[in-house]
Amino acid sequence: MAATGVHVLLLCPVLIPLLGAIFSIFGWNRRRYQRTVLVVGMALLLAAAVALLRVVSAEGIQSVQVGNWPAPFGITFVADLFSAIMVLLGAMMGLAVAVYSFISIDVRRESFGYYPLFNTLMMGVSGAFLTGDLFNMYVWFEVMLISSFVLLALGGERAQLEGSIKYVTLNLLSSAVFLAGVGILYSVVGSLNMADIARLMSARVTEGIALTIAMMFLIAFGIKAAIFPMFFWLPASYHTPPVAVSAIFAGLLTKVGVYSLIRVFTLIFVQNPGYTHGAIAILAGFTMICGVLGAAAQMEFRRVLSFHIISQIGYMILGLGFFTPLALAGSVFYLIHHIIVKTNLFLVSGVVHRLQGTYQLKPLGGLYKRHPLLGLLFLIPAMSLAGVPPLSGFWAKFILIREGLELRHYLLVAAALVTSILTLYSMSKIWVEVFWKDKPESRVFGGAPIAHRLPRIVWVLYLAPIVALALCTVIIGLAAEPVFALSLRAAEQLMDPQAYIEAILGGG
Amino acid sequence: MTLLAVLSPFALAIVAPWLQRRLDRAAGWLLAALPAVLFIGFLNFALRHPAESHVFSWPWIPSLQIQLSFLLDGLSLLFALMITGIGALVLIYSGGYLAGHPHLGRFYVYLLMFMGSMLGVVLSNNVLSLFVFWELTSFSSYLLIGFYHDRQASRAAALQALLVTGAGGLALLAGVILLAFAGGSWELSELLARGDLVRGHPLLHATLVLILLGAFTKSAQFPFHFWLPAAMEAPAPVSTYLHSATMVKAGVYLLARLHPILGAAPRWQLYVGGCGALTMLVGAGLALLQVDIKRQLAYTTVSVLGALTFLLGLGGETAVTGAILYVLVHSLYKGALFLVGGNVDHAVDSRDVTRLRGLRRAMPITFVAALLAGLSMAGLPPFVGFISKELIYEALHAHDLSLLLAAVAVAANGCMFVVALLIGVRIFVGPPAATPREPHEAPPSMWLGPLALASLGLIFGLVPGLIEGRLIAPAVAAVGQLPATPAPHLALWHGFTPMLLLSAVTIAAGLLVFLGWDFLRARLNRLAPLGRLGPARWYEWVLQGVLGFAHLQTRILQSGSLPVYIATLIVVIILLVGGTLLEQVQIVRLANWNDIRFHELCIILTMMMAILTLVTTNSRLTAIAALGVVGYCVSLIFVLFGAPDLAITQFCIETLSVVLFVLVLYKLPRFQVFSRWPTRLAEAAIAVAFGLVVIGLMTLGMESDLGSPISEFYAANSYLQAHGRNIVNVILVDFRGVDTMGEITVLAIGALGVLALLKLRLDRDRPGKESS
Amino acid sequence: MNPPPARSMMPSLILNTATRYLMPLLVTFSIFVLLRGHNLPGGGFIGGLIAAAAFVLYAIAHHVAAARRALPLDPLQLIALGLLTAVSSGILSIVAGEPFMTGLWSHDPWPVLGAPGTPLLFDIGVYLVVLGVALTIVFALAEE
Amino acid sequence: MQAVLILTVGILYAAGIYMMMRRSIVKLIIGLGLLGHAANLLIFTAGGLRRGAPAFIDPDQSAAALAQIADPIPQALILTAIVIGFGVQAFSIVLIRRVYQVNGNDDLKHMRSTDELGSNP
Repeated sequence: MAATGVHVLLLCPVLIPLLGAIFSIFGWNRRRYQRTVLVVGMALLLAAAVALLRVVSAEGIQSVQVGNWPAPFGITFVADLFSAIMVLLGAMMGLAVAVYSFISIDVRRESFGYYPLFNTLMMGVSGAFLTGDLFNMYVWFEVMLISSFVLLALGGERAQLEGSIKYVTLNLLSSAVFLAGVGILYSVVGSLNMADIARLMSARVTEGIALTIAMMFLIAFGIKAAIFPMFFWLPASYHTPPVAVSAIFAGLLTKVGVYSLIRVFTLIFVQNPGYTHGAIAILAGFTMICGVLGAAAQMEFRRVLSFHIISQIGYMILGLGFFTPLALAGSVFYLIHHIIVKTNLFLVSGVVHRLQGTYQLKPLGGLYKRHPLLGLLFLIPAMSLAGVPPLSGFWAKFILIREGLELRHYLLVAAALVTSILTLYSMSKIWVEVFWKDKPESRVFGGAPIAHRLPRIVWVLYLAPIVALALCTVIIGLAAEPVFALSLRAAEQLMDPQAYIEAILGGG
Repeated sequence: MTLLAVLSPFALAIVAPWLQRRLDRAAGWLLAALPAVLFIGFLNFALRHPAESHVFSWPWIPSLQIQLSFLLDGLSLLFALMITGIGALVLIYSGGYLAGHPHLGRFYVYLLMFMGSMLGVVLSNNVLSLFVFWELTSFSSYLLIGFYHDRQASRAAALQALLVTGAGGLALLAGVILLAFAGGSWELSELLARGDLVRGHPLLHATLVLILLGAFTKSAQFPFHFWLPAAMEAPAPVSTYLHSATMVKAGVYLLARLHPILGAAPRWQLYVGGCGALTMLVGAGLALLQVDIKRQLAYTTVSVLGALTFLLGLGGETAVTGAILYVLVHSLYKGALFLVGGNVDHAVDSRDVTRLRGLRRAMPITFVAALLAGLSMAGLPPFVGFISKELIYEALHAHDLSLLLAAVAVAANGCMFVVALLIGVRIFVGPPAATPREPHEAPPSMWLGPLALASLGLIFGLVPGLIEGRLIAPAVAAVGQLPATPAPHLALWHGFTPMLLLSAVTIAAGLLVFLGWDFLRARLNRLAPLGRLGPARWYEWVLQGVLGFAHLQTRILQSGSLPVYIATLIVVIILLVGGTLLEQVQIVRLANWNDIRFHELCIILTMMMAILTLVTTNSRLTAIAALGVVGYCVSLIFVLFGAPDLAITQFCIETLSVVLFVLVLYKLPRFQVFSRWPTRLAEAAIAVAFGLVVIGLMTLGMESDLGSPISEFYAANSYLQAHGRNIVNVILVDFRGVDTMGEITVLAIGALGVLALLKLRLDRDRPGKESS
Repeated sequence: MNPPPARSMMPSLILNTATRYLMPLLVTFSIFVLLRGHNLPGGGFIGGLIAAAAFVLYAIAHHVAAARRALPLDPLQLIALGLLTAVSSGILSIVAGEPFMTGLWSHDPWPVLGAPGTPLLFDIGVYLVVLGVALTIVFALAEE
Repeated sequence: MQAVLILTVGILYAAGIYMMMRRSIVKLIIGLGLLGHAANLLIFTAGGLRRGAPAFIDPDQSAAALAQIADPIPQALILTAIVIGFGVQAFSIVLIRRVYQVNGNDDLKHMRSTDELGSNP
């Protein structure tokens, strides 16, 4: 019976949000009920994710065959450490942003499907992390994508619609490439199960063909992960929806792309790392630099943050490009750090917007005098993002730089360091403009409503998720050992595809 | 105990605002108790274990070989004593200086955070934890410089310091990692024993340069010195504590610490000595041009930091001893003078040396402190400043380039002499001048610090034995890796030596300049425009250049034009996929041309016609109809090749799509041709190239027509186990049912989306909670 | 959410009368297609589309409001019900101690259906979702 | 036939991409529709073509006959992809209508506001 428990656990991250979405649609227009469904669902999801990570950590890779059809014939759900970590992070962000939504999403959006969409988004994200089947991953990607399309456009404001057009088009292109890649891969390997494909690659596919298909997946997932030069959709759209939506997007969506890249480029496409992973490392370098320069040029809170997502994705991909256990551990650690920190920064930007009615840096100001706690809560994730020790971002950066130096990729290390200092620059730019500087006379920039006093309950709901995530950042920074050890184990698991294959297909 | 010592300031920082609110004026005194206790602890340790080194270690991140390990030896103890001792006085001073300031609580937080970080830097035995604390000092310095954050100048100075030291810090990080690789350990105590290994490493030069960049930026060496004078925007206690007595000496500390490892590296002397000498001269010269007390002091600090670096670059026991003694001496007198400057500023609201006169009547105690500190700075006997200066001259004397070096040193010391007299004497004597505010003596909390520090300068000068054996010698031993032999005898009187002569020359020249200072300054100020070419401008240029470039590249990359984005993506696909295809795959051929039937050809031709119409037509309806035709042709192909379910689905969906298109789009405008023909041609070329890549890709699968074992499994089990004859349907609802689950979810969300888009229009309705 | 007074899109007496009889026929046919899908071309998806076509025709002939009234449930609720049906068919297996979505089959054949199993339940869910989705979209557009 | 279909897919892709770059949002969506068809045909063709022989099982069919049926997996994949594509397409069509309503314009050149940079800081 214990095995059955794990089987259920593996599906929970998909089923819980799905049920949540169903019950939300049943209760269409009943906001309070939908909120309850969401927050209970996210709490259950978090509990399931914690349980899953514990099981996987203690007993190794877990898998279940949906429909009880043996692998590779049925669809496999599988959790190795990496998947379990990602699911856990997804659940954490889900819960945090869910609570934050209650006071930040306006009533109209709430009654036009925000909660069911939030649920299906989480479902797609969790599904993508847990599936062991390539086509099934495509399906989860689509679930996630269409949820994000609707969430992005929900409200129908002009900027939202314009952003959506670009976001939708470019992501559909990525899906088209993904789908074509799956089709071609199936035609040469004859399987869709990732473990099975990994097993069959060397026997059935010549290296040249494998590399060509690898490039298709690099592009398909690269667009989702927003790596250079395929990131255009991200800065064009992330600053347009309500901030809770931006926050959950920033935390999770590109990271699904990164997850998938890491998954297929450690499991399936490992024929010639010098070629594929070399290309990834070079793209990573450009991604870091272009992203951070983009951020340096921006003067709007969320746009700065959006461009920083790109530059940070560069770091994560860099670890994959280096392709050593330690570097991959760096990537995993970076993912953990980044998801928490970036979501949190967006959440803070929302509070700032609520207080002063704008995201433009110029008309903002004076918040450190009035709200020192908010200042502190910005500084923690911001400095962590910039890699100031001993916060979480420093260790993530350190591991990658250390590995880069060990492997003698000096140019890439230089790029990482330059990115780091520019990140510091733009984080302190926000700090200076929003918190340190006095608020300029409002008539210069047009009067925006300023609400310095918010009801206590609003403050509590705003700050609870922010404080929780900031605490995570600090704790991961000060007590990095357990998190890093976990990342290292996850990375070692990733570097050993044979174990993954055996866990799913059995010893044969 | 060391761990406790390093962490306790951080812990205290957390409760400091609360204490400040509860105790108000007394808070500074209470907070100072912690560093005072630590000071006594360190002193006790230093007296009990002179010239021994102890390592205490706690695990932190074992998987990365990073520990919280601390090294207590002469060098770290000397710095720790300065940090805690001066720290206690500065905390007390701050309580008076910033009394009534609404953010005093935060100030204590930053200051205590800095204290802990700085202790961490000097005590760390693990090079990485040293780096962690190093960065923390930069960060707390950022917050402290920007303490008056409603002033634009403060914010700019804070950012400048952060960027300059931050950039250096990153170089240092790389350097430290390389150092650890070369030496095979992250622990300083082990690295110190493996100097040969490091010096033999092929990357030695890079390691050296990177580490020096870190040290030079932190210790404000030319050409990175400019951030330090700008940092004088900070309140006086900060200038005292961080920007003269402790933090800026972190770079010097690092040089001293690594001296046993890198001191014998080939270019150490050139880089460290050269840079130090240049900084010494530049700082001293610029100090003469200033009229603001704090800026004068800041530039002389730069000069001293240069001198310290210079001495460490020179190497040799005398030079090292000179450097170590000078670190202590400078902290004493410069700390005192900065606090004096703070008192003056606090009292009369002016820091202009040319306007201040005769303050001694109103501020007698401050005057005494200023005089004592000033004389020590001027290098006059019987102050310890004199001993230290003599020692420096002695170190130069032994060197090949002694004449040149002596000239540099004398020039720099002459300038120091001038500044010392300006601040220590001139503003206090003579008839009182008009000041913005009536001068008055500072409260005890504010004269205790300067007086204590300045008096120590006199006491140590009179009784050098107090520090010689217990503090200086062990530190020198740690730097020189020498056995803890007694250091060269520190004394005021060495007899008639060349050093004495140099001292006399220095004093004479200094006096001359002091008397003619106003005249000289007026002349020299004509050269001020040259300053616009100085390193501070380089910083501006670099920053503006980077920002300009950032703007440019963002405008180009993120142009906002979706067609350009699409084109870029397609080109990337062509390059990456097509490139790999051409490079890696040999055979690409299309087989089975002959095997085509007439009705199939008809379908294909219809499709081609439809596509052609689609691409060229100017009518929306025609285009939509043509798209429908393409869809129906596809569905016919499905019929012909054994996929009836697909065909029916495709047919239904196509019909539905056409209906949707017509319903939704009939209100939209006619097609227009937006782009000109060269653009169209280029885009057509891209599209065709993409089509070719796809064709190439599809030939990959043609090579091997293998039966899929999975299909066979489905065929074998579809009826027997899944009870269905229609394999496709069984796959959909059973074998791969989860796909279908996702699929219907997508449909459901699509419907929600349509509903929301059509019915929810916030732009039309009243703004909600969050419409921008 | 109240639909605006929608007039029929295409007032025609013939269509009006025809649809009255056509609709039950089409709906029955759609259910037939749904049920036979496991063995022959058809299934929940195609069935759902046919049923949707029936209601759309009805809406064209009469009013959207009338078509809404003819539905037992709001289209949105249909979607939710469909999804719930599909998921429950999978969760039943979990309750039975098997992995999610393991087919459970009744051993006694029912009239018309043959031996029913959870995959059929799943297909019914698909049918409902497709019906709900198509109607949600069409009604929303028609009411605009 | 396979070669012909491969060429067809190539042409479909090229035409789709060309339409997407036309700056008109209506053409954009039509291009996406073409890409959808192209991707489905790609999978269909790459999965191997067999004339007639749909994937149905007769309980008393011989093994040889079984081997002759078309590969059902690509079909199932395409079916899923078609339906997903429809869901996305329906949303996109309505989206561009709303974009047009709000912008009063079909030209993508006028939809750059979300990418615009402020003045040089």
